[in-house]
Amino acid sequence: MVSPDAALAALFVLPLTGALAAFAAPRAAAALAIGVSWANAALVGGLYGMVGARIALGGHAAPLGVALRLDGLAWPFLALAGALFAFAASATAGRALLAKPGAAALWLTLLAGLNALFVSADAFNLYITLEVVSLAAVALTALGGPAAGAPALRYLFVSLGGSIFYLAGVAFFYRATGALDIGLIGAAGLSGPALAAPLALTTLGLLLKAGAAPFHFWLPPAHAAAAPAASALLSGVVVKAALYVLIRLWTDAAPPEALDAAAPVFRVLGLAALGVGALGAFRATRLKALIAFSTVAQIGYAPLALGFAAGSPLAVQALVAFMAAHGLAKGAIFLAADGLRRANGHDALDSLADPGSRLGPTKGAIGLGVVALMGLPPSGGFLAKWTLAEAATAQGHWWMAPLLAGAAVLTGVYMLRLVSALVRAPACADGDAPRGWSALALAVAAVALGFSGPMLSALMLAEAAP
Amino acid sequence: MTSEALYAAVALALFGLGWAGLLLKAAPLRKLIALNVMSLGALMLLVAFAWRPDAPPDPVPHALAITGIVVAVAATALGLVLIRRVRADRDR
Amino acid sequence: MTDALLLIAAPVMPLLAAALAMAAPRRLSMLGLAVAAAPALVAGLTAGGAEAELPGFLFGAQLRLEPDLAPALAAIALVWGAAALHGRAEIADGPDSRRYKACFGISMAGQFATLLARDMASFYAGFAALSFAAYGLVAHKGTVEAMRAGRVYAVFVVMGELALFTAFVLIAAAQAGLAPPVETGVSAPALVWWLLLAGFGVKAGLVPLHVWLPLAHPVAPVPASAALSGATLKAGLVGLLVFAPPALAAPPHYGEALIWLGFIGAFGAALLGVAQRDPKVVLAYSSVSQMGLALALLGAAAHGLAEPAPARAAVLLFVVHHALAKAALFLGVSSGAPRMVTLVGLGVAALSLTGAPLTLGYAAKAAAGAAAPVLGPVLSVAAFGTAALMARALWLVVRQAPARTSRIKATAFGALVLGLASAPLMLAASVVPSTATAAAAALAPALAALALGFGLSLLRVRWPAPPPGDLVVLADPIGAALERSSRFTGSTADAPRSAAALQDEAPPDEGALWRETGVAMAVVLLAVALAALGAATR
Amino acid sequence: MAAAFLGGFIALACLALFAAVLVAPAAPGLEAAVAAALPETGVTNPVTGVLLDFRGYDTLLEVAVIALAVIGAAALAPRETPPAPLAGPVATAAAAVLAPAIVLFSGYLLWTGGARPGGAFQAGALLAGGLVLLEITGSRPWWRRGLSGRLGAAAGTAAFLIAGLGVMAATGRFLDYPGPDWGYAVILAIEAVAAVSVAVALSALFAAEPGDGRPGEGAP
Repeated sequence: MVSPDAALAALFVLPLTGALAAFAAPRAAAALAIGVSWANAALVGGLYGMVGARIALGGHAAPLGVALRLDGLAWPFLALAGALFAFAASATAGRALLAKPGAAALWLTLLAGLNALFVSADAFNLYITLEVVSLAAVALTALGGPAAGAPALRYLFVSLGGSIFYLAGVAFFYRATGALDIGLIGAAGLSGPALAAPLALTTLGLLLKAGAAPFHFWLPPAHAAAAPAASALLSGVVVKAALYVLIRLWTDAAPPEALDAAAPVFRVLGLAALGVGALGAFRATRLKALIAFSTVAQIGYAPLALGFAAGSPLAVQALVAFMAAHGLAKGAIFLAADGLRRANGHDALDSLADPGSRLGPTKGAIGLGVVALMGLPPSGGFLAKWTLAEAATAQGHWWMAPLLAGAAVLTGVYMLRLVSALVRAPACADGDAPRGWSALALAVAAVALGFSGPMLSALMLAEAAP
Repeated sequence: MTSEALYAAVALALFGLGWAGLLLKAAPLRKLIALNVMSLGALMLLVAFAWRPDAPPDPVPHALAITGIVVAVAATALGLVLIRRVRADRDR
Repeated sequence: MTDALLLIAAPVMPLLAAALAMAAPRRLSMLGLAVAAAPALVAGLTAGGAEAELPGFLFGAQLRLEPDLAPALAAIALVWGAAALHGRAEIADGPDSRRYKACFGISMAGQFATLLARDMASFYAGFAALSFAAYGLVAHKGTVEAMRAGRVYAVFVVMGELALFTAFVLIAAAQAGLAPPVETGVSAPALVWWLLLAGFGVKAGLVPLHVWLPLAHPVAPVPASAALSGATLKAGLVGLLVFAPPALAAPPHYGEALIWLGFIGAFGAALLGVAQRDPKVVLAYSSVSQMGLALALLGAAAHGLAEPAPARAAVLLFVVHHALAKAALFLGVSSGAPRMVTLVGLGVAALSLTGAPLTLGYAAKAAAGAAAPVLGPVLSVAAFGTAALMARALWLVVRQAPARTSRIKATAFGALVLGLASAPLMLAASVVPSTATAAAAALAPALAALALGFGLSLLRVRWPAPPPGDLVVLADPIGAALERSSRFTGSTADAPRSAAALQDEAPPDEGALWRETGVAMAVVLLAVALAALGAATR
Repeated sequence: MAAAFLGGFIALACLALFAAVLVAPAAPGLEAAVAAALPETGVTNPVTGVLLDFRGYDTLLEVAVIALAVIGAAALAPRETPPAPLAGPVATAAAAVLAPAIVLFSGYLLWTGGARPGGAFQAGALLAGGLVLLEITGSRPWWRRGLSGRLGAAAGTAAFLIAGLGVMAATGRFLDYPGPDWGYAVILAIEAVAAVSVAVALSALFAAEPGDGRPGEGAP
């Protein structure tokens, strides 16, 4: 039996070691990245049995040391990252990216950073992990080719700016509470300016980093310009890292009254994201731009759900389901889009055509991915939508139900621009276009999340337990 | 005015200057420098908050500041390389 | 135990068959779809009252076959099975056929799920699967008309789903659970009833939500039309029975509205339908007309003009009857059987629809009349309209060139006709009119229609056919405008734009973007800070 | 217009933050807890104790960030002709005189970190300065190139990981040093490797060349 100490430490030791090895031995790097990604997925799967574990790193308990905790909120995010990294690495697009010099080491560093972030219970430690994630993600973005440099640079500026706001906020938190552990900050029960200053600073920083509307201007160019496998990770899980910290802060560090008071702000932000993202997706002319704008819209569900999370574990559960379903589906669609583009020889949205029957898995991935993004049953998106609508209605906001259904309609309408490509006259297929089995696997997982309801409830209960 | 307040005022001034520079300066290099100024402000805030009346300062924020400096250096370096890269791609 | 397995197999088998169809394009997979209807058929015949659960699905799926729903399940399963079998001969193998088969299997699974689901999430999952996958059946042929019908259908479906999702969430919130109101007995707020009426009305062809129906049925392949008209329409009726049950108190005016809309459908569709020149359009209008009667019955129950229990029984009997009869009629349009056999089969189905004695239709009409005596005269008058529609449809079928004989198609058609003809044997008492006048009254519509038709054909009367889809022409300008913006339709005619052309979209003004972000920062920072400050002073 | 608004808003926001500093009371920090726990660590400088023991995990990630920057820089650096070295007599002489002094002083900084201000990063940064001096005068040491250069930049993180796992064998917990004596030794070892590694990494970031070490070969 492995101790929780060893298992949780392995979450960052394994990919970090892999990254160093990949850097030192570039020839074995790609194989290392694929192997470690899968090993990590297996490790995360094994950690399901340890949900609820909390360890003090270095044997120093919370106020002085840094704690890691694996709770019901952290595990789904770890699992999302694990699945995405494993399947994206094995996909043809992933192998193409990993063959570039330095990509494999960056890939594994990004994984290490995400893993460390999701289990961190310490506000300052979260700052460092956020930086690891951002820097690795920016570098991976820039590997997308000559057109990717400028978007990556903008991404870096916004991301660094966001980190600095967050760091300043952490400084204020420490001054007001003498603690860095998120739970201890929450236990201090802050109020007044001592609460407002750090909360506003950290929230602003994290929203910037997440690309949540109205701070989304950097996101579509960066996600569209990156290599397909990198885009899958960026849209699928990297933007969620900042959102995850945001959830943590507002549910664990801030008093419930504050979340209650800020709820309208988050609802407005969420709705704005849904609208702005959909508008961008309608106007996009390139395949990847459409998918990237859809990310802008879909991450709006996170602030929206946060706007109903005050005293409602249901809304948090919905949020987790949203993020997991979107991550898997978006990863699938970005990978499948690569197949579609290569089969067509271009990615102009209005003239894409059926990539032929050899690319059946690719087409299936797009179809199932759209089902999951729209939140049609039985996908994880439906689970999330229903849960959130229920939570909102219980709080008297019944208008959320038609609104969520309407958002699904919007998603369907702009995604139709992608789906309609599949029924146009077949393209003269590029024989080398990837068939898309990895994308299909991710899409199936996104739809199969509809079976995860009991598991999610169990995870949320595990979180509630001391 | 305590030393903490004085240091915090300077830190926030730096923070604000960097913030404005990040938003208003067009050249990438200036933006990066503005970010550095801003991050110095945030780190100095930590140093200010370590101050204790009539006692040695709290070592924890000092340690955090050192860590933050190193992270900022690494990020700046990556930013500089990226700026060079963008320039090279554009000139090609 | 076996019963529970049957219930689970009913929706799962079609899904597996759909997956198989994706993998194996040959005709074998269509046969698989027909076989996939078997568990539902067997369950409907033998497993009334059985229960099962799938704990992991959504919020934990509960399945239960209500004993009075069992015949409906059997009839609908027979319709799907026959349609699948017919499709094996009708649908040409090709790249499209995989899509057709997948959509067919998913629709079938969805429909079985709606009949079995005992929790709202599973019901909604089934209903959505049925609705969205049926788009693939409507638009299958890919012609201009098919694409138009598909678009109209999609618009209505999406609106319907929007209403239903809202209604279901509100029901769940009102009663704190996922069991449908028919079981909890908790009446939902008035808004929910109207939302349900809109959502299920789309599927059931309630006027004015019916317009997709006469557009979709003629352009879909024959077996798909049979399934759409015979089976999927019933999902709307069953949905109303389960979620807006007659036993619960309806909001004011709900019942009246339903009665009047039902009447308008019953008579208006008959008038519009007899003038059509395509037998499938005539049959589609006949469906709108028939569904109008069933909806009016539900309205009568909601308005207190009928007892809830007999009304429910009558509606369910109507479901069985109309499913078998209408599916048989549609398959008869391209039956594959020898001409005389086809005509006899069509005659049986048509007579049944008009409510002639000894047919299932008679029993259905009698049950409706008994449940809501006030509807009796209306039913009799409507029967004349139905008879006229049937005469028109049969006439049009007789005139069209006979379909090539096909043993498979003939089997499918025969199965439905046999099912329709043998069902009365199980209800022997209620299909025999008690008095001679009742028998005469039941036969009168058919005879009158025959006489009228004969007379009209002698006089060579022709009248202009209103456009199928009637009201939808009002929306055509909007559709045309949408079509002009090729963004949504796209066309393969455009050459792929060169990378350079795509690049020269005006580069964004970087400085303006950052300044706008700065303003957004100001707003968000202020809002969050004020919220946090406000929380403290509370 | 927008610029003026933004400038005004930023000034106001910073003033508001300053007001928050003045208004809100400061909570007692962790100085007492650090002082109480410091004897276990084996070092006497509390900042070093926090950096390398109490929050050693932060420091591990921070060293990893430097390695990450080196990896990223190597992957992204454009292929450009490096600037000509400063080969004049003054520069060469200055390098010859300063380099040994820098090495010596950074060694002192490293050693003194246990008790007084100083430590691995300070020493590493100084050492990096020396390396940069050599770099611009055109005498880059062999161990900055190729595999050894990569190993050098990765060594700090690797040492941390190895030490963390090593003590795990003894205490069962990652980065949990066994007792003050061992703790001091482990900390010093980590610091020594980290200092050199940081120096190599920072000077590599200064040069920022493509990872395969073949600058100036035109388009990739």
